[in-house]
Amino acid sequence: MALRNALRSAGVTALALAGTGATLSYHEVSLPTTLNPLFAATMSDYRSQELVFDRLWFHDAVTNELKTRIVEKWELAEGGKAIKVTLKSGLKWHDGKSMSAKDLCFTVRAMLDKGTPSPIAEGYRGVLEGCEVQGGNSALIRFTRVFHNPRERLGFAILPEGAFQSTAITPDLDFSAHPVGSGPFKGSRGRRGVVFDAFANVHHQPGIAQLQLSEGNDPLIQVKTIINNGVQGIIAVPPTLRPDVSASDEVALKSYDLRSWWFIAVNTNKGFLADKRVRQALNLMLDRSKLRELAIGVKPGEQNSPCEFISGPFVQSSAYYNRAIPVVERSDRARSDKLLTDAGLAKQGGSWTWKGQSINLKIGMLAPLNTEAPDLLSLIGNQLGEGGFKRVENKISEDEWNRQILTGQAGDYDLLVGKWSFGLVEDVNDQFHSRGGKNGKVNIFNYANPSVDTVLQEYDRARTDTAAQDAYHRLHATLADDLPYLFLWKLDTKSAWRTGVRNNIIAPYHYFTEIDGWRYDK
Amino acid sequence: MTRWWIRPLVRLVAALLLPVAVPAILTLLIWALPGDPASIICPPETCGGSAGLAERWHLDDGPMGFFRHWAAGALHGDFGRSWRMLQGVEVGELLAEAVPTTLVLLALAGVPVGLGVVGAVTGRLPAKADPLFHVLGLMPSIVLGLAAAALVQLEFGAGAFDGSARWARLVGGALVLAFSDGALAGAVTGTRGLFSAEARQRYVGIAVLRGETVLSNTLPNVAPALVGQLRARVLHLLSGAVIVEALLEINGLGDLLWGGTIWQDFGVVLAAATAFAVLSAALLVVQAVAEVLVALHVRRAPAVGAE
Amino acid sequence: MSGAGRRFSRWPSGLLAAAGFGALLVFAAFAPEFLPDPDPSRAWQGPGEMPPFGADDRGRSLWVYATQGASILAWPALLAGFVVALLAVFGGVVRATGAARLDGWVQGMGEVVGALPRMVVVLVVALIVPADSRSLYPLAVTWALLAAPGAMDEAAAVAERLGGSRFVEALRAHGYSAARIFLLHIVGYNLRPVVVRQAAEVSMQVVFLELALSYLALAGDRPSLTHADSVMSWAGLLSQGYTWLVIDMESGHALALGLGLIALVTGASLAVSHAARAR
Amino acid sequence: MSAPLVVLQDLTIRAPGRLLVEGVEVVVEPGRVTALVGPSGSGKSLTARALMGVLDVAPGLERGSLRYPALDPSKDWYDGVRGGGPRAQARLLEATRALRGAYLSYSPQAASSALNPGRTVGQQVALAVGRRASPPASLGAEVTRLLRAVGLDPRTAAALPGELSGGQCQRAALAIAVAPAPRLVIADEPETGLDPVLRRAVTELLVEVVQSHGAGLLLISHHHDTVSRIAGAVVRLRPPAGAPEEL
Repeated sequence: MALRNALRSAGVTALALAGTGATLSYHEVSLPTTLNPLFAATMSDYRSQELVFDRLWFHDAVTNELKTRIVEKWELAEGGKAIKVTLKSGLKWHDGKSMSAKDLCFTVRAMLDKGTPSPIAEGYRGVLEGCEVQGGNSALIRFTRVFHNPRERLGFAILPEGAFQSTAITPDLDFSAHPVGSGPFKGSRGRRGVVFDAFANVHHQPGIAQLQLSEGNDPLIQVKTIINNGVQGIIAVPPTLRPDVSASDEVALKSYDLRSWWFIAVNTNKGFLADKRVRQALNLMLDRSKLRELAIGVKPGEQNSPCEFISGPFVQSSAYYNRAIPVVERSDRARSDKLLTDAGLAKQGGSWTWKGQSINLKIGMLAPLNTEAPDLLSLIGNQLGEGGFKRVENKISEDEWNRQILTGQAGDYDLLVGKWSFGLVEDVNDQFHSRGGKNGKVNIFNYANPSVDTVLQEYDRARTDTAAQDAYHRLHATLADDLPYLFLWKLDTKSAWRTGVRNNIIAPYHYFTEIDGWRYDK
Repeated sequence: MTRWWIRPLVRLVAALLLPVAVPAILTLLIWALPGDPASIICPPETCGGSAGLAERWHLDDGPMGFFRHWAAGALHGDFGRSWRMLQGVEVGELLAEAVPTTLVLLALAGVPVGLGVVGAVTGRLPAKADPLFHVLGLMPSIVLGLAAAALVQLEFGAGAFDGSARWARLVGGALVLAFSDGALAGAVTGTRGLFSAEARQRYVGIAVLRGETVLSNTLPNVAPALVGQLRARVLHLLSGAVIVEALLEINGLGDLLWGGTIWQDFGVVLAAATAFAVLSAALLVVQAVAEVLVALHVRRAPAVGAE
Repeated sequence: MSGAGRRFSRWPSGLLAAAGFGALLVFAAFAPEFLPDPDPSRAWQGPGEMPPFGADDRGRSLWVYATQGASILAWPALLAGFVVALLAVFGGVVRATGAARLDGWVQGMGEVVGALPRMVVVLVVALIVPADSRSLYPLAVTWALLAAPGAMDEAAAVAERLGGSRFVEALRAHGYSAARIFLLHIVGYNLRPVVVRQAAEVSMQVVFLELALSYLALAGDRPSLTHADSVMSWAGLLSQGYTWLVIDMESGHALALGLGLIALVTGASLAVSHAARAR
Repeated sequence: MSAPLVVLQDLTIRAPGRLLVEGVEVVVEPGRVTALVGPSGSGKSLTARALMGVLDVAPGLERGSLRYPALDPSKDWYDGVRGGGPRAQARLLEATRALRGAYLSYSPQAASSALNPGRTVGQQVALAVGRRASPPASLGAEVTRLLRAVGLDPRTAAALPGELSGGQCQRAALAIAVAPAPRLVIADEPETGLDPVLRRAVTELLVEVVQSHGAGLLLISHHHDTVSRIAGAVVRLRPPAGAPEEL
């Protein structure tokens, strides 16, 4: 015991020493899987890549207005079906070469190249048609059609032509671990972490010499480490641990709105779940207040809680959210039982059966969600259990989630607990449009509903914000009734940074967009 | 004694077989899994259309073709690049770091085990100490490993992997390997058992009456069994390295294999598993050679006939 | 391990072994199918406030860990032990019958299988078991098969010391039936100690294997390789205890319970071996 | 008249609770055969071993003295060993190691189990030859000579004990015993396990070989015919417990 304490005190000093030097070290829940923007899959990927690359346009972290650091001037051309972009001069890549319009067009061509196996590029293939260099620093980017928000469609990171053999870019190139960008930091991925070294440029003067990213598993230990100044930042602090952080004077919680919302996707193609009434019954069976209280730690009636219930696929602060649709907070067992009985389910020996077969719900959850909402899977399982459903519970690794679930191969799962985070565009077409061609790319259970498809196409065709909002309001209403998802909540995300880290404005989603302004005095 | 060469021969054959069989079986497994190999190796969500990958990785030539290409590359030290675990990094590069690290780990773990063996052979290590080793050996590596990990974390912080932190992890891991799961206990008692059994043979007593020493008589006779035991011990350590390295975040082969497995990065798993197979094969060869040397030593006789 | 033990009676250690494995199976039998809801207000409560073992970081009784962990382990571990025992007996009997060719094959196979680092194979098996039908059984059996060559070797050596086929001939001369010779004299009287010890050791190793794999999965916040996520492994106790080691959370009792359960398994396995050796 | 090779006086060895031998006197003169006879359990082997400085019973040596006058008439090797227990006996074992297999050598009974199974006969003979003060010009030739002398085909040099018959082993053991050219050979029931014909041959060979090397021989035996035929002096042991003596 005494030895343990002696070691611990030694440990604290050791942890403290680890934080010194002209570097800022921070923990992510997991290390980025790649530093190549074309293959970003996790939030950690997006955050890391934001340090290394410049996106053509981005949203200001504070005002949310559309901004750019590398475009000198731009104008729409060909009746809005194209945009002429002139890059600033003197922009340098991390390898010292200078950035030109050729790089911009190379990036576009690479994304359009079918040999680039990138889902992100695939997304742009529906938007971009081509790019041609017009003089040294100007390029004409053509769209597939006229968009009401053309520049918002150009949020991709620029890649250096010189770093690639061809426009067919694959994830296994050395570039994924040791990229060449034009962003404020030169990044290099190691086995245990990523080191970002400041790179002064015409458009970037980072105020921090080096960033060190390492993986921090147990959130509790992460919190203790930052309090001991073992690291200066933690990207994600689970709600349950936020009080510990607030209690320290040397660490501050920093909110960053990921516009991420949680859901339970329902296998609408599977037997009894195909019946809308059963989905509605499940929706009524859940006691969301209890889930939130036990998994997130929000007391009933708590003011400005980090977790707001939602009734559709948007966060309440979004312009697309339909406030007319109420949220379901408490369970209503009587109504849900009636709906189930109407749908032809029968209770035998306390548990539901369908056509004489006993029902055994197979419930899965994206494993990392457990860090943010501990026990959520078993809590949901238990509530359905109390409601009379036998079940099996499985966590699903992020990798497996990407491989099986998002590709519509969820197989015999009945319910899947997951989370979506929006980037620049709050677009849910990929989630709810029936699969086919470019549509419904992440439609988990291959949900297909013609009226939903129609509304989604209306949104796509919308030329004004109000038209787009109107379409999504109707979508919200339809989904809240048809329930391919049981919508849970928006959970705001908080980071913790040492108070010595100043002016650390955090951008939604991409996080480090304003890193140039960050300062750190020890 | 007439066909003393059979056992070494079997070992050599096994040694040749292992490094080929292991990757071959793994390759078959890739095809045995549900879904197409390309999307197993890199999920469409991250790699998009898998047709390109299939071609790049020669997955479209079926298991045989894939294995041929892989093996040909491997022979020239080209194990391809990591698709998932450490995207873009050459697997050969990872091996180049992992293999020496694991060898150092084994060497460090070998010190206490080796001392134990020598102590048992020479009788320096009293049999009274065996129960102590046994109790220590009952500890599973996960428990000792956690203790070691805690010490490292307290001393150097969670994110420290270089310099003295690296060595602390290595030494900690080595001690865990050496003492947990009965590694040392087994080595000591096993060796002691071998020698005491041999020393009880009548010829040893007679040799003493001839003024010879016990060890000079017993050592050559138990050598084959001893080498066998030692090989088993090293293999035991090698296998244990997987857990210990993953637990203490040591950049060795075991950790590489663990990472490859949880990321389903078959390129990495193939390479790491093959590296393990090669190490194990090397042990077999060492044992075979030792057996041959002993056999030749035993057969040694002065050239006679000349007078 | 040797002579000393023989002087003792089989009964004390036999009872100890029975008690150990009995406890394991009882735990398994009492395991709730699912994790109960947490009660954060009771987090880290000690055994006094939440008997019998105290609470975890979420205010859940550690009793759940103990029982559910046992339900993951008990049967696969016993199965692994059984497989090894079976194969060891086979190895011994083959040597005793003096079937040279078969013996040769057995040894050859043993040479190859025995040369595979066990954890490597286990991980590869874990890799191919479909994620949603995870269980300890396939890993336990794999481990048993990999441990078998050693056990078979040892059993064969025992049979050899008996004099191999000559021993059988001798007993035949006494007019014993083949069944009696093999089942009673060879397996029952002579192979028993080795076979039982090997089986007990492998069962114990399977328990440790599960702990290690589950712990690593838990530490990386990944789905377990060995059990459904509606149950908790004993590894949960270790990872709870780990926070006590490094950041002084009040979870010492979790670690104590974890170590206690490990000690239980170890003790039971030792006791079994001893009982099998004792006269 | 040259000094005796070994003089053992009043040898008394105790095991827990009983005497093993008491007051045994043995003198071996050079060039002649001394027989040590007695019923089994009378301590013949024990005496022979004690005479080589090998005492391995506790409490062990109680009384007695051991001299090798031909080496050093004054030195009593048992000084400090009497009543000294295992430790003192271990010291004696070390002190006399150089003598064993050089000044005096030992030819065991049931040689087939007494030879190192992991060494060829040739190697074992060569090792013994290697203990001579002055090594021969050609080791190979000397091994051949010795094997021939005991009536073994020189090719048996390449054989392992396991590949020889009992008689061949006995001859090999004899070759090993005389190989160091010792002053005294102690032969422990060399006839054991041999058929009558072979038994005679071996003992005669023994005497012949030993005397041709000009060494003394202490023959341990319970075969009266052998003893009466070849022994010049006889030492009779009787069990201290007072068991009836043979003869």
